[in-house]
Amino acid sequence: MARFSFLEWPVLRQLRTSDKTGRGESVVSQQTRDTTPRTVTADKVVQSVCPYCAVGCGQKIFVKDDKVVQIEGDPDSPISRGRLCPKGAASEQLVNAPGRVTDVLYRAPKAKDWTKIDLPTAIDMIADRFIEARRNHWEDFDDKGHPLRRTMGIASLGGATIDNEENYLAKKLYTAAGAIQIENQARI
Amino acid sequence: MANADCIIIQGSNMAECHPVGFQWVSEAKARGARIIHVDPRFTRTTAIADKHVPIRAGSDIVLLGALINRVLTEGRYFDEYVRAYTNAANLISDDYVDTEDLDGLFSGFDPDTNSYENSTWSYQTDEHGAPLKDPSLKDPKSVFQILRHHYSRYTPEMVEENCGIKPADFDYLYESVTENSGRERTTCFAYAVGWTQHSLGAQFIRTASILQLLLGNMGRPGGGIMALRGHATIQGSTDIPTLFNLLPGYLPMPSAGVHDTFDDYVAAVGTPETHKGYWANGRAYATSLLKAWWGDAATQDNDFAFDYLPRINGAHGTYQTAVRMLNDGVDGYFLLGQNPAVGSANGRMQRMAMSHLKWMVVRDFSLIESATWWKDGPEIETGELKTEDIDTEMFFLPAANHTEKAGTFTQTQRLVQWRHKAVNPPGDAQSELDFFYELGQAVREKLKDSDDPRDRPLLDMTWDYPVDEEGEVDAEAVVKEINGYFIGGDRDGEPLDNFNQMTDDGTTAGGCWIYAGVYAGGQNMAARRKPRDEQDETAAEWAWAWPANRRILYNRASAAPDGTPWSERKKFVWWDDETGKWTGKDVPDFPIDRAPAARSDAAYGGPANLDGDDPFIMQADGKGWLFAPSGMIDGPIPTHYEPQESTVANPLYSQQNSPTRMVMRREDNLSAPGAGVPGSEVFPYVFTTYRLTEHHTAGGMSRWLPYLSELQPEMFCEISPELAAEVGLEPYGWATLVSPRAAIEARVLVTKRMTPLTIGGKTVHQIGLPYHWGVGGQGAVVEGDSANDLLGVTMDPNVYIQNSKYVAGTIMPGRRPRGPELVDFVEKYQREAGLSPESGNQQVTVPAEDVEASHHAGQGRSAGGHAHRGGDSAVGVTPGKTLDGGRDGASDGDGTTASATVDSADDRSGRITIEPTEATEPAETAVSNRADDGDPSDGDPDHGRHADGSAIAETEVAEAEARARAARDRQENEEEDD
Amino acid sequence: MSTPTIDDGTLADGHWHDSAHNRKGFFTDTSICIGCKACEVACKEWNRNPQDGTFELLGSSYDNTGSLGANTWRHVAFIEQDSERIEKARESGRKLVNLGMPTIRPRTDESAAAQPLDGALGAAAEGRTSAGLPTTPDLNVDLLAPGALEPTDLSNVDTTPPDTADFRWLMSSDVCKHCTHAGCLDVCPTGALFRTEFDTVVVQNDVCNGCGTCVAGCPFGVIERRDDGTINTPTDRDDRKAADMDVPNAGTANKCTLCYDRLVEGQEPACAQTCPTQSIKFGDREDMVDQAHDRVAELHAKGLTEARLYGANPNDGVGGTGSVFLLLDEPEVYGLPPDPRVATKDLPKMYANAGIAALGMVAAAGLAFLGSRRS
Amino acid sequence: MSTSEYDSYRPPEPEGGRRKRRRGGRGGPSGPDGSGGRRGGRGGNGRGGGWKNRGADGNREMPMVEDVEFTSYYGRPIVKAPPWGDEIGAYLFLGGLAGGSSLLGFGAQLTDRPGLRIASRMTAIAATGIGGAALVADLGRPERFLNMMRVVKVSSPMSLGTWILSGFGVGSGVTFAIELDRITGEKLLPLGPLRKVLHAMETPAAVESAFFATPLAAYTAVLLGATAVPTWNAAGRNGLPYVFVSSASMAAGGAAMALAPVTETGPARLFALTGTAGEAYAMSAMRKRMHPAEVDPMDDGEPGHKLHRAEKLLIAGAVGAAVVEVGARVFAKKLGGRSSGGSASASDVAGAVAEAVGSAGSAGVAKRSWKTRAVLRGLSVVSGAALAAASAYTRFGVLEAGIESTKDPRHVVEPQRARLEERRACGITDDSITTGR
Repeated sequence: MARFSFLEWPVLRQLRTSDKTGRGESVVSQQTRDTTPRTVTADKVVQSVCPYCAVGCGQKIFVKDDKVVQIEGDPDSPISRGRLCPKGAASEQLVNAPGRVTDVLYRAPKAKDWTKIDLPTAIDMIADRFIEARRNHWEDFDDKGHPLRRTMGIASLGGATIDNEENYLAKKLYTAAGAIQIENQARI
Repeated sequence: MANADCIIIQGSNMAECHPVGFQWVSEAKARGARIIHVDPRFTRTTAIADKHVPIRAGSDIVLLGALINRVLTEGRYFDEYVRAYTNAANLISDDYVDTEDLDGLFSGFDPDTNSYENSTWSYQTDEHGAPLKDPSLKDPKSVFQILRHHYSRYTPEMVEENCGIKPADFDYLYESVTENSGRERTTCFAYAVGWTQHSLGAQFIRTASILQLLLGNMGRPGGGIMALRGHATIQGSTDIPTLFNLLPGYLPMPSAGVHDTFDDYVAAVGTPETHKGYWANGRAYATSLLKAWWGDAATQDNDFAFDYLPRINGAHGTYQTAVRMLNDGVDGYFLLGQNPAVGSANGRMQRMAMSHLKWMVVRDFSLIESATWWKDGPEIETGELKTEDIDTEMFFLPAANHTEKAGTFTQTQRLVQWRHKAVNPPGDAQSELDFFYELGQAVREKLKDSDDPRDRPLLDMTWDYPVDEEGEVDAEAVVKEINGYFIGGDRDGEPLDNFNQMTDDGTTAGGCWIYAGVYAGGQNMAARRKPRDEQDETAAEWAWAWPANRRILYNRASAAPDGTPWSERKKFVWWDDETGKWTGKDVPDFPIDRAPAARSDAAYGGPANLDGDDPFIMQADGKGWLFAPSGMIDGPIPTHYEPQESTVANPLYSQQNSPTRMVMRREDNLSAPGAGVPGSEVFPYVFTTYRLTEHHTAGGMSRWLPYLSELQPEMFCEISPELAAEVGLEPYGWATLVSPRAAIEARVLVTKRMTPLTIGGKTVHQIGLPYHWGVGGQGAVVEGDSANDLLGVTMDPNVYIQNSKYVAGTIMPGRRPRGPELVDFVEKYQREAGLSPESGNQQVTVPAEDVEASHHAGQGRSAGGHAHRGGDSAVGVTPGKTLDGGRDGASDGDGTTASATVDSADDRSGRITIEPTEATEPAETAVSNRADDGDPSDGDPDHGRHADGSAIAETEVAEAEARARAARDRQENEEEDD
Repeated sequence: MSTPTIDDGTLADGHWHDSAHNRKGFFTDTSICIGCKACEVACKEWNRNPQDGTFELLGSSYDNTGSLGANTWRHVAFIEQDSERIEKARESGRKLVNLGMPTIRPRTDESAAAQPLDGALGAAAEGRTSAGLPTTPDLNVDLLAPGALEPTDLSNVDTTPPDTADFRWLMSSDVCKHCTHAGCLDVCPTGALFRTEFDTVVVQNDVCNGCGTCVAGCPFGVIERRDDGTINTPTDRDDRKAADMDVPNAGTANKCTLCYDRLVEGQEPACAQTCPTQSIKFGDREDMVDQAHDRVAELHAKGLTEARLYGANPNDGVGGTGSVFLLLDEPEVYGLPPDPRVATKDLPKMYANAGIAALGMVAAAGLAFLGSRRS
Repeated sequence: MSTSEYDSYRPPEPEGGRRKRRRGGRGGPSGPDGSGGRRGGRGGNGRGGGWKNRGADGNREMPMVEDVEFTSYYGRPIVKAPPWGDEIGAYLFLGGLAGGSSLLGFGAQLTDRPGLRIASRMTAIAATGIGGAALVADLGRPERFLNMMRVVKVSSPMSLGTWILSGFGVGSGVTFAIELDRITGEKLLPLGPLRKVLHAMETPAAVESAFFATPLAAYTAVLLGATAVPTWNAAGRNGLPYVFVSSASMAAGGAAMALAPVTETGPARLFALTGTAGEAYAMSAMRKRMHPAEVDPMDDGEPGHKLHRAEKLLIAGAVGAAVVEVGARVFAKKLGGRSSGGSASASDVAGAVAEAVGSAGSAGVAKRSWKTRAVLRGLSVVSGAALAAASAYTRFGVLEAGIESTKDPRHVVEPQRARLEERRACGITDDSITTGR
């Protein structure tokens, strides 16, 4: 009720319309009349897949101003028919989680807390350590002289919500680097 | 699944873990199917099942074995199916000796390595290598008779005694299963981690497969065994694995001393000489992978850079790696959306292991427990670790979530689905794709001037992915590489259409052969989104399924040997005489024009030699395996052993636990002594862990969300009223739970949903524990003690999945002690039970003469592998697990027998010799020492063999589900029409 | 009225005279609910409702949100029962059937007058006003119309219950009933609550001033004012704190809108869309009631006489509900009132009493002055 | 459900628990201390269990009702209490007081009792103002209180009440302004020529306010009655309006007794006495007609205390008022009566006001009557206050009893079950919300 217009005073509308008891259309506010769901006002809708379990339910991601405003089941999906479980239904909160951290954090040895660093620095530091760890624990042959050509200095544990492409690149890089202790949620 | 007439959900809490998948069960039920839930707990799945059969955790093989026994003795098996499509008639080696005759051991057991030499499990063959058969099924050496003998003591009485299942319930189950099998009807099994997370996990699934094959329920609509998996792309992450023993497409990682040359390697993967099925083209798949990775550096001359691949020589799984960390053998650790501090068994061991690292990278959305263990972990509280003493450098890199990157997930039915990117990642968040790309760039840049040959693989690697204007790697370019493309020729650079186009001469590249076709014609097939109501029931134009967009595997079995449908009701794929082709409601998973009567003379030779009635086309012999001559580490037929820490004596054999299970003898991984051994009474109850609908695994994606947290806010344990009365627990009060490893606290939920079972005249109380909570972490809405801390690490030897469904422990009212007192508290229990690293970890408990007999039987045939090998998962149906070695002469004879499985060849030698810290630390430090004392070898599992089966448990049969999809659409349409 | 299917008898109070929409409603079939709570989450997510409570176990099986309220507009109840209780439920359901409750086909015996209506068809047009207490209709409607049920008399059906379990776990997703005669709507003094063109009942949060009358007006305890001074879910444990969240529409009454904002665009309510097992069905209320009748008949035919409908009767105290439920036990087991009545039904009588009382007061005052007239 | 066999595992109620009292707490059982008692089990176990013990009345145990089978969802409330606190209790009281006072004021005007008139009108406007403010304060969004005027809804007693209160407020406000103007010697208010107009409005305004006065006193009963709150609804259907108007009479009479000179408050006393009689009768009649489960909250706990206190005060006040009335009549001479007091003038008014606050009396009063006057005046003040307090306790008691009645589902389920069974017994089987088909 931004501005009061006398003619729109619901008491008068009560008299005007058939809704004498004031329980129906006569009491509707302008805001109610303007009701539009955010699924309609979204800039775009993107088809996606739920990140939780392996059923692979289809999701529709509604985006407005480069922000995810709504995630709901994709009725087109033959797998899920638009349905989602509570976790899937909470995906929007996952995406816009208040507890989400978006800074790169670093904790030096013995330090008591995190410090913020920038991403390129972090990657550079990790690359240095990657190379060093790789060399430190390199193994050329086993005790019988069979070639190993590997490093034991690097291990990795990946989640099973990592994309195939990501797993592919990771495995490729690790393998090329000779790192073999690569594991996955699939075994946990 | 919606087509099933009876659904047995066992070892899975489907309604809770896969609510959306459960709609098909609901649908089947609505159509009149009978739903039976076999589970220790009455869960939300049980709530809408027709029947709950409470079972003691870990006794599933007894139950299933008893069903098999009764099916066989009462002749209720599907005779025609069994004869035609399984290896029931095959004759097994004369040297084979069953567990029935060796008190729990199969022939071929080597007490030195605690492993089997499996040559005695092989088929008898004629001089051409063709297997011998006895069509009458009477020969005592036939698989059929071996099976009968093996399960003859698995009786309803045994079931009552060991599983705690009442005879009436067993009868109900038996009648339900048998009445709903055959030509007209089908029964479906569904399982999840309730089976896999056992030291016998793979064998649980095998038992169900055998039953389903006997009942003729494999490859048919509404039949099969359905795996229910817990993560968005857990299927994908074994297809394109980040697993130590696999390369993409289930190609094995080469093993030192076994796959030293490319030829050795290819021979192990599969050749036309060893295979009828598609694995025969192994060389092309491997070559294409190497070409994809090393491009021009991979040439015919250098065996396509095969030597660039590192070699494995034992188990390098996460628990072995943790032990290595404790021994300071690992410098750096990447955690990609994983939270082992909460999610892995024996969480304390994981956290202590992290404290030994030099550096660690955690990529996640929020500061999970595994990122903050050094400041607020449980060990900080107990004083076992001090923040200022921890040298580990920590990197936390914010990850992009599923809406902030494009890419594919592969869901549980092998469907590869593309996700479009919706928004940009906030702040410094980036995708794994970008991270690894940039890390690779940085590493290559730093090494670019290196002339060290060790750096060649990194420098020669193809790593030139296009980036978009925001600097992000184009995921579609990666998909294209995974799919594969032509090199040279007139189609140079064009994507492959299918894996049949792969060559072994370097003219094709392809990162994962089974995914070939996902980018066919340059179209991102995974991104297809034709609405379900605009296409037929198979929904073939929704995304893309591997292999070759085939939605359903082995559907040839849905027709009788002569090609006609088994019945009108269960009609699915059949032979059309007029066109001379297979046809039906789905793409036939069979050579399209191979007539039912076609016969091939050759036992092998690739797909061209499949007989017209060999439906299981990825199996080496095209048959369903009732008896697995290869592929299983722990026996060709599932046998009941008690779980680690079981308080019940094995009623069948002297062999209490699986003799081949992988144990970790460590001070920080103590086990309860086991049934009958003094000290076992200290831990009288059974803990079994599970998930809740409202949370996701270790909680990283749920405990930070208020909407989910409020639904299940606190860690609790579920106990029966009887146990509550016995121990004096108050509903919704606190309880402390103690296992041989740790003590946690939880709220008490007293419920009749937990039923005490009577096992061997004694009451066994089971306690349910959800495992979603953790201590520490930053910003979590709810926290609580982690159930996984209670777990010990004992693993299935086939797949290295730990046993988390059966833990011995005790419970008492009240909260646990805090701080250092907690350590004392746990130690008090350990002392009381007299635990040592040996407790409960005795591998072999049968009389010496049986061991000798078994060992002897194996040695008798140590000269050769099985004639019949290759093959794939003994479990039955999934392509991809063909790694079983058994090549003639492949073994280098290092002490194990020649035909040992590929990776077991070196297991002991490779195990510790390369440990950097050889020295045994004296056990002088009281507390922190527990993590890393003892000989490093103690830490490693007793046999670090690598098995091919890593994916067995996780990549199980999915055909029924896919088929269900078809049916469900039909149903859907009908509903909409109403 | 443009919706000929809606009969006067079931016409909701405040029905729009020119609405082009049929009355919408839910049918919540609790017999197939798996208690996953997706509805709760999807509802909160869509409506941006704050999380409820203080993150503690409430001691009610897996139910930790307690009940419907200002923030929780879908609430899943969990009820654990033993065989004794199951038998009782089955028995009470059987009695209910034998009572010849509404929507049963005319029985051969006695009074057609006692014969109630098929809710699906709408009540007979026997002049019941929308506000008045429905009287026993003397109808003779054609109950064989589409949607009417086949088997009527259970005495002839074999209702031997199948495998009576010795235990069961009931789950049920509760929601606002969107009553035909809605107490909250009636008593709202501001017009914040209104009957929509879909014949649902919705609060306009820009109008509501939080007087709280509607809270008392609801016989189902659904609507609630969003602040922490009223009914705060859980207990008062010191170790539990509610998380900070934005609280939109604070201080105003809140309840399920049946996703009014989605309905206007022809979309399905969030809870119904997400429900994995279709325990929550959404559609024209008439269809929902039909489905409910079919379903309960189906269960009865299997011998599951514990099944019963809740809210499908246009003659009940609230004139039938927009959200119809299939329950497997007495309503109070689920926290539902067994015989709710819209309180405003008593208004005429109360106003009359108040009038008399007021006159009495005037008289008393007059007499008081007369009585103390100074001589 | 609520399988009570687990109840035996519940811990005992902790001593003096640390639980805060919550309005309408949706308390389920549980809590760290396991408090909350047993769930609503069978055999009336739900009674007194659960949240009930969470109330301020602590651990008081209720008698068991063995024959009633009663189930509930973990003893959780079925209906919700409105978020109404003491402000609303105060408003119920003040609304009645204002209405009654307005009537007295009008009567006093007509019968020329300036002291009574002024006191009543002042009381009325003060009560209206404070009551209105309380009403606004209790809103969730007080800034939107004007939205109450958006509609006129017959179905909403609150809506009608708003209009009644507004109408009442106008008349009351005008009469107040006139009185204020008089007290200030017609000087303070800068009215100018409007003063005449204002004073001409006195009678119309008084009539107007008197017209709305009794609805104002009565509608709150309907407001409470037209809810799903079991005790209120039952009360509303069984005579709560009578209780409330009686209570209003009592309050107004009592207030006037306390504020106006004894000589003028004869009508107030009679009014109050009628009120007490009315309330006592209506209340007991009402209770008799209600279902026991609906009455219980009025007997138990804090609301019960309040209502019992109200009863005691009512009796005491009534006796006091009667004594004063008798005394006033007996000692009419001594008191001087109004005949000597002359008509209303500003100074008299001032005297009356002074007397009202119990000062030792005003000039021109005979010395020998001083003692009598003081005693009667004192008694009048005390008993008037007692009556007003009785009224206030009644209002608070009824309000809180209602809120209390929402907390235990027993108060909802048992009466509803009873009436359902009753109807079924009468052969009415078609109006249940639960249907077998």
